[in-house]
Amino acid sequence: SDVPLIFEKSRKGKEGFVLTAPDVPQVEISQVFDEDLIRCDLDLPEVSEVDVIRHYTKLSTMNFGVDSGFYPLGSCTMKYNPKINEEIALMPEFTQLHPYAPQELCQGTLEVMYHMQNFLAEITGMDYFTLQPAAGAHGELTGMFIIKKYFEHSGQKRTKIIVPDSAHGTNPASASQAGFEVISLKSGSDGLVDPKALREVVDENVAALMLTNPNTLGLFEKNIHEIAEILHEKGALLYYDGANLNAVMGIARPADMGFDVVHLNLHKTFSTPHGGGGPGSGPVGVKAFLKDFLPKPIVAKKDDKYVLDYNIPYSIGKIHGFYGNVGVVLKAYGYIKCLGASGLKEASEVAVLNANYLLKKIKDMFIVPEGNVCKHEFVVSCKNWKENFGVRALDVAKRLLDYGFHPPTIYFPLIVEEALMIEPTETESKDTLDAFCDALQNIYREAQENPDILKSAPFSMPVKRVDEVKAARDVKVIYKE
Amino acid sequence: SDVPLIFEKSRKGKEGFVLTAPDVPQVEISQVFDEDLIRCDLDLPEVSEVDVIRHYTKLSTMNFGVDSGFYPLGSCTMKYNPKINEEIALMPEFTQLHPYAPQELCQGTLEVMYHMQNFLAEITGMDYFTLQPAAGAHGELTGMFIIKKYFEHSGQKRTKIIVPDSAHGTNPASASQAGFEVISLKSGSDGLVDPKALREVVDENVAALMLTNPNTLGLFEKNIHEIAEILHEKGALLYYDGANLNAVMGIARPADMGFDVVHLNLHKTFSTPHGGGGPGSGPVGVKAFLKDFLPKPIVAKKDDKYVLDYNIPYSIGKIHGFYGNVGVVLKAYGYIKCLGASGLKEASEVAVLNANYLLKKIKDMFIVPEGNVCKHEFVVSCKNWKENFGVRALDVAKRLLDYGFHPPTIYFPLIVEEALMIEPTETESKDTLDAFCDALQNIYREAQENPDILKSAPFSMPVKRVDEVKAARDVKVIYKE
Amino acid sequence: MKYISHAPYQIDEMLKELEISDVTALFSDVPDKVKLDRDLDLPLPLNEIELKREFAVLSGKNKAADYINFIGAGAYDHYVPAAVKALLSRSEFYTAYTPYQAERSQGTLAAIFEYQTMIAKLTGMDVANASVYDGASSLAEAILMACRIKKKNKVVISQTLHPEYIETAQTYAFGSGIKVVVSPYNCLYETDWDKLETLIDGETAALVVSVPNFFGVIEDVRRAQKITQKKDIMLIVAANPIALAFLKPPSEYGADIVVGEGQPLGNSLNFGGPYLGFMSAKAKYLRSMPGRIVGETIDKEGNRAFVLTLQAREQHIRREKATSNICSNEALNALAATIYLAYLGKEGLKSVAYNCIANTQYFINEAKKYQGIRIINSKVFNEVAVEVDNLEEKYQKALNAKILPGLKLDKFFPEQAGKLLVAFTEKRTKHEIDELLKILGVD
Amino acid sequence: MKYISHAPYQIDEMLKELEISDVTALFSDVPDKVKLDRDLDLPLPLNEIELKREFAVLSGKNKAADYINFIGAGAYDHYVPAAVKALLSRSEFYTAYTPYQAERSQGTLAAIFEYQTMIAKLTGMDVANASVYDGASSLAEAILMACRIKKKNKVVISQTLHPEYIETAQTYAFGSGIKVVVSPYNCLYETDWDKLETLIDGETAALVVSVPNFFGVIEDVRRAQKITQKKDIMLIVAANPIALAFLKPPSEYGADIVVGEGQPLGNSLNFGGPYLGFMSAKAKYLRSMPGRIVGETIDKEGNRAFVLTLQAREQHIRREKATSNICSNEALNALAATIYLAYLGKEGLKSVAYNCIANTQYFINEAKKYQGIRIINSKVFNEVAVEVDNLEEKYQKALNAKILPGLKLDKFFPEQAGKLLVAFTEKRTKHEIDELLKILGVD
Repeated sequence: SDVPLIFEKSRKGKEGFVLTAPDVPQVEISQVFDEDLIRCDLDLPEVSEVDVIRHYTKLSTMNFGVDSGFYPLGSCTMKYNPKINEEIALMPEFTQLHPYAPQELCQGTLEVMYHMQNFLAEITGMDYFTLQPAAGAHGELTGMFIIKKYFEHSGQKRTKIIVPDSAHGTNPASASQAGFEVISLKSGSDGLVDPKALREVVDENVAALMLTNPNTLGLFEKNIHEIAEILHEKGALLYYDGANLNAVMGIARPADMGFDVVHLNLHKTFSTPHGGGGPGSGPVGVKAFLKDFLPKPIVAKKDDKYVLDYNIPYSIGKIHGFYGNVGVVLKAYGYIKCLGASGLKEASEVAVLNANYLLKKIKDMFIVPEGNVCKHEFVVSCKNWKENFGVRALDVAKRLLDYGFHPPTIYFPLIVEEALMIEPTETESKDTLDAFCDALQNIYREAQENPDILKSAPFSMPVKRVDEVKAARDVKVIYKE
Repeated sequence: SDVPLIFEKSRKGKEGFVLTAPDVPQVEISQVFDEDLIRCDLDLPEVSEVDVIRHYTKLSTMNFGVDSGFYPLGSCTMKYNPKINEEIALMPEFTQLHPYAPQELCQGTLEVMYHMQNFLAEITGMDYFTLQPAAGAHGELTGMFIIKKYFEHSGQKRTKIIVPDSAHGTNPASASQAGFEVISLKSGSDGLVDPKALREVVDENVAALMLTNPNTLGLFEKNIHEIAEILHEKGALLYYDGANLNAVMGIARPADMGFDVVHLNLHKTFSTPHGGGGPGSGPVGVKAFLKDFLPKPIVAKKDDKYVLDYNIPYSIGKIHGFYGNVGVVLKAYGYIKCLGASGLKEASEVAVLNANYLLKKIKDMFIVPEGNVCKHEFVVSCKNWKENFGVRALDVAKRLLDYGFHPPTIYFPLIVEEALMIEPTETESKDTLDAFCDALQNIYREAQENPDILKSAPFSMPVKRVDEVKAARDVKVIYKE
Repeated sequence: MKYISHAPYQIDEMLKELEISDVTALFSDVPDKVKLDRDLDLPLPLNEIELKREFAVLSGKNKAADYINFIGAGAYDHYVPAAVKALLSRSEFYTAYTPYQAERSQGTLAAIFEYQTMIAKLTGMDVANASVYDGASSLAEAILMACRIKKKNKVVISQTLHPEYIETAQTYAFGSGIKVVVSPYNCLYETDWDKLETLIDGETAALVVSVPNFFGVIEDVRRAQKITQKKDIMLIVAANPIALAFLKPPSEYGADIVVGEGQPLGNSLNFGGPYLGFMSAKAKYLRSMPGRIVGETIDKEGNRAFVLTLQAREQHIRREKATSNICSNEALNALAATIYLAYLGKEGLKSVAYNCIANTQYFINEAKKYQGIRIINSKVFNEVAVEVDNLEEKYQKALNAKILPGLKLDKFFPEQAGKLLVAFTEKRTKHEIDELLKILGVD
Repeated sequence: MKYISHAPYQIDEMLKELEISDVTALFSDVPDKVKLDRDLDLPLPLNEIELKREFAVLSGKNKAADYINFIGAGAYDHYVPAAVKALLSRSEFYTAYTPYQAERSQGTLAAIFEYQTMIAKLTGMDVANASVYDGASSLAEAILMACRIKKKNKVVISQTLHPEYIETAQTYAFGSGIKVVVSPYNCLYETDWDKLETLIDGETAALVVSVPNFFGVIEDVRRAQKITQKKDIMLIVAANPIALAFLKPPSEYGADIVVGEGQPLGNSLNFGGPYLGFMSAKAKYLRSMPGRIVGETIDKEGNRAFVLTLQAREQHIRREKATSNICSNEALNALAATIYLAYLGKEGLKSVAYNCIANTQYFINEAKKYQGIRIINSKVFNEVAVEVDNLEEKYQKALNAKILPGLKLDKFFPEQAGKLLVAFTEKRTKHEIDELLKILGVD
């Protein structure tokens, strides 16, 4: 049946949350605003509290989160979100704090922010951090602005950013949005950046190379030192996309690999929930020579007090109102405090163990483009499924839904045909991994015996397979009666 | 598939919430306890936090609450539970309060309790209230103890309690548990207590009549004044089972009807959620002459301070540790404060309107034993369904599940064959009532055309129809591997 | 606020359907004589914002909630993990009624089945019920149950039980005509077993003891076992479920029924409730138990499913002949206990109990260094009675330092004036205990 | 705490399956050169109890959270209803990722579709996106969008916009090589329209104004309409969504793009984030919008369903040619706004706005009675600038009374020293406003 919408529950005159008149004298709206500026009609739903509760409770049951089950969405690090971090972030002393309240009355939150800047610096090896970016892509953009400003300040005109063809789409988009020209770098046959190919494109016009390490194939860029040298020799910088930091916490640090700017995704590596599409948080760290270009303010400590420091000489300015997604930072802070150095390292180790175990168990069913080891995630290709059974990665994904799992990322990275990108994360148990293998094996059998099952899947979801083409063709983005 | 159990997810050595050693010196357990008293093995699940979260989240999806949909469980007053009341009851200043903390440091909670005693007194017309009983049946028991003690104190030996045959099973059970002999009173042909029949059984051995008004058929005992006179003339008391107070708030008060003792169900009338079987709260109110028999303590006000008053000369003692389900009382307090006198009256009026509307719309499908008007709930009989289509009230109930509704109470009251007892409550919308009618009409059609659908129902639930007989025969009440 | 879900025009439609012009027509069967001829005298309705504002004021008056808490005495300031609270907030659980319709209530039913199992395992017993109101009433119900089973009218109960449990048992017993004989404690806060034995006679159904007892002491419960065996009476044990992480399950010393307060298992203090009473017993007594019981069965397709069972014991079937009048129990609190026990599991529960013990022993050992305080019996779990010089003055001093130093024992035992019952959960720190010691120990 | 879900023996099994003895073997591809040869220097791990204890201390340092709050300036202390918070805690919502798999994400998708609809209705525009990061970045994105559409490189923005919005826009513009020209405000805190008009030239893509403006003033936006029509440039309006309950939707005075901060709609203050930026536009600009967009479609059986659509605009498809790099947005905050708008609905939103207006006008009217304070422009919604004699001293006096009296305007405008921007939400009471007046008004 149709997915319900609140508008259809609206009944003229019904009331939910309506305030009574205040205890101050009544006013006439027409005496406050110009008649010409007053609205005639407000078309919003008219429903009761119980209507609202039931409608959105119902919608929630048509959704799937990490708490619902395994969510191996590659590159998204859908690890379990500890409940204690939700609890602390919802303490009224944090949620009720106005961003412009006097700083001396906001010392709790400022202290957390200050420590977080330092924790992230220690974890990545970078020197300074800003917590202002609200998401990973926002962090990338911030990083690009910093790089741009840095070169502008130093009188260099560098117009190009190199991005490997295996990179997230946000990388080229961020570079482009910062006004750079994007040079795509073809990956080597081993799925890694080929230093030779890189050397050929790096010149004095190149501002930076954007790289994630391990890369989107789940492979560690083992030539990272050489890569850094190639760039730095030409005066270019190395940018770290932190999407995959979950593989190397406490094991290898971007700064030590030679990166100059990094962004992290607190909603991936540091376990803050993603909220169905946000809020995220994408702090950016830089080496010391870039400190003066950070967005303002950052949190500093002066005479035992935590203060917002706006004194950043060549700051790119602001990239967000106020100070970014502080509520998300609180949760990540809780996470880091509970894990500590040993816990973070163990998280990365087990994330890598889980990925390798899963790869080993399922690889015979797929084409595995890049060998048999990986870091925290890996990519397999369903090309053989397509050729042999006529089913696509999309069909495998949809059928996995019927088995109670969220599917992996599909069709990414673009360099792998019919890709399934699988990231189990460290919080999943062997039992879950084994059950996922069993499901894939069943689906593999179904693909051989009755591929139509896959093509018609899913069967057990709140809706059957949706028509994406129609959505883009007969565009309807708001409700009309 | 099998309903999952946490025990099956246990893996030896897995850990969830395990504390590290404290910051005080270590101790040897064997040096604290006698060796002979020390436990060898503790057999509890070994699971991780994510296992726990997913398991119980999954179990929750196999449940149905008021927030999930219409829940017209007769006699249970499953009205919507406003979220604000959950929020206030969970404020740490209330949840973290120790019951033996010095009273002057617990004035917030004591103030709420004091006001609640008075609010309930005003709503029922009674003179004094105790909040100690933890549930409706517990309130009944408390009321019976009070009545017993009262007569004992006044030197009267009254051994019998009269209970109409339409009463809740808790009534006779409570009377019996308090050591009374239970006299069942047959209802008149109009479903009401027949004053003549009553007069015949009331004598000097009768301690009280237990009555709910409106009664379990949803009918107002219109002879209530005469009934009270009959009892009082013989020195007996009248006990009010508050299960159905939702019909008459602000309209008619038990005290004014002649009742001497009442219990209320905060989890019914005053909108506190029932928690899948509790906690409830069953405050008991009495007329002034019974005040000295209340359980102790009650909350009193002395010199602007709220105090626990243990000075109740002939108190029955305690019927619960501490002061009862205070957390539930907080929620009911919030409810009463938000509704006020006008809101409570409107709640009762709309509850009665909803019941009558629903009765009118569906009565043609059923046998309606007691006419066409009701108060907040009504009873219909599926006897005609049984005779004509071979389906029972149970089958109708199970089939309603497939239509997304919680079924009404079935097979109660006992005096109506194949009873469906329907209580819509005031918080349900006309749209919901109409949808429920439509579902019943569909089911009625199905009963005619294909009764097996009903007998095999439900189809869309997490489990198919369960075998209750097997459960009672092959008793298995704990999990064994 | 009001929570009516009709639009005004829909109410008109409904009235029209009923062929009446006003809802008051539906109350014509209420005699004028009993009709209320005025509005209820209640405060004016508040909206949510106003209610929150009122509760902000009220909460500020509950100052004790912010104090460092050393009071136990039957309600313990254990830590409630965030995961427990998060799961309890699932509305499918908390807004449901008793699981009468099994097919739509497998969540509650499976959880209660798990609860029964965990309580049985923790206490070592064969079976458990779905919970009763609280610790005090579970003890009262157990006494009625024992008297039913033994067809006798008397129980002997050690005075070392929680005084409010004894009071509650006496109230219930008064109803049922049962005699509750209380056997006094000795100077070590232990049961005087020899004296107790003399109180048992041919009318006695059961002996009631507790582990640990109200004074925190772990008594030599093997004496209880010997007595009950010798006298052929039942043994009822009231136990602290956290203590059972290290203490022998009562089954191993002959308990027939085990009861107790489940609050320590994942339930907040809540000024005394809602809590939950647990109850487990030997298998042969299953059908004599009060309260709901969930049983395993299969559905139509043979899959495992759960259902309320043995309802023939209950009031809605057997009415005045039921084993108890209990109907609502404390399902949500039992769910909290279930999730708590699952989440902590074997090692977690032991770790919590260990932290309690270590903190308590630290206090006991450090107390020796102070002249002003004396420990009477240190064979305790998480709570100990201590004699304090100038108690009143120090009690006030502790309050001034935002510390609740414990329960003054004279609240229940006038003869114990000057003594304080001090409890230590895993939430207390060395620093907090040191502060307490300084206040109590130094004159 | 750690959140690993294996039993130790299972890790051994996995290592065995991988034919390695130790997990470090899986890191052999990490060159020694970049391997960290020490432990990270982080505080020792805490358990939940310890973390809570730390946060109890930290929360105590956020004293401002308990103060009576008259600060607005882009973040408003509106009431967040309990129902909104309860629904947001549904883990199916908050622990999900972006709804890539439509069949398993209809909850998020349907809610965002509702959100888009409500934002479109509130602003009067044809279409809306699924949210961007916040008000400031939504304005910045709108400027880039307008320049894309107009293929021009300059925008003119009134200085009456929130200074941090302007700063953010300038940063974004710096990246894209766009010129942001700021047109000054006048002594009434209004846009100097004549001056502004002179700043528009052939390179200008759009004019940016806000309603109400940063100083709380409702400007005569019809002037903006006239100018943009005359100059054939686009009109971008930044609006306060609560104010729109009574104010004409920007569509009615010719807005092409409407943006704003969605925080007032059911989102807590959170020290500045997470908030959400909303963005709506004329239908013809739909394909130029940044961010996610949810569209209606049907499933295989013809039933209505929802899906992320128009992804061809987005970075994961178009890479460097995308309309924006945005990926994560603020879905959960948008859900809060959706639930808030549904729950309040037409009458509820108006009632909140009305309470804000009435409180503000009360302050303005009462202020006249005091010598020490002067209102500069009272044509405002819920916020007003006020000149206060001896501001510094009174500001401190207010803090001492646990009142946050407003934002000192010299934070952003040095020339405005001595002025205070004071905001009034529906949460404020007459009593609180009277207190504020007494402190500010009396020397």
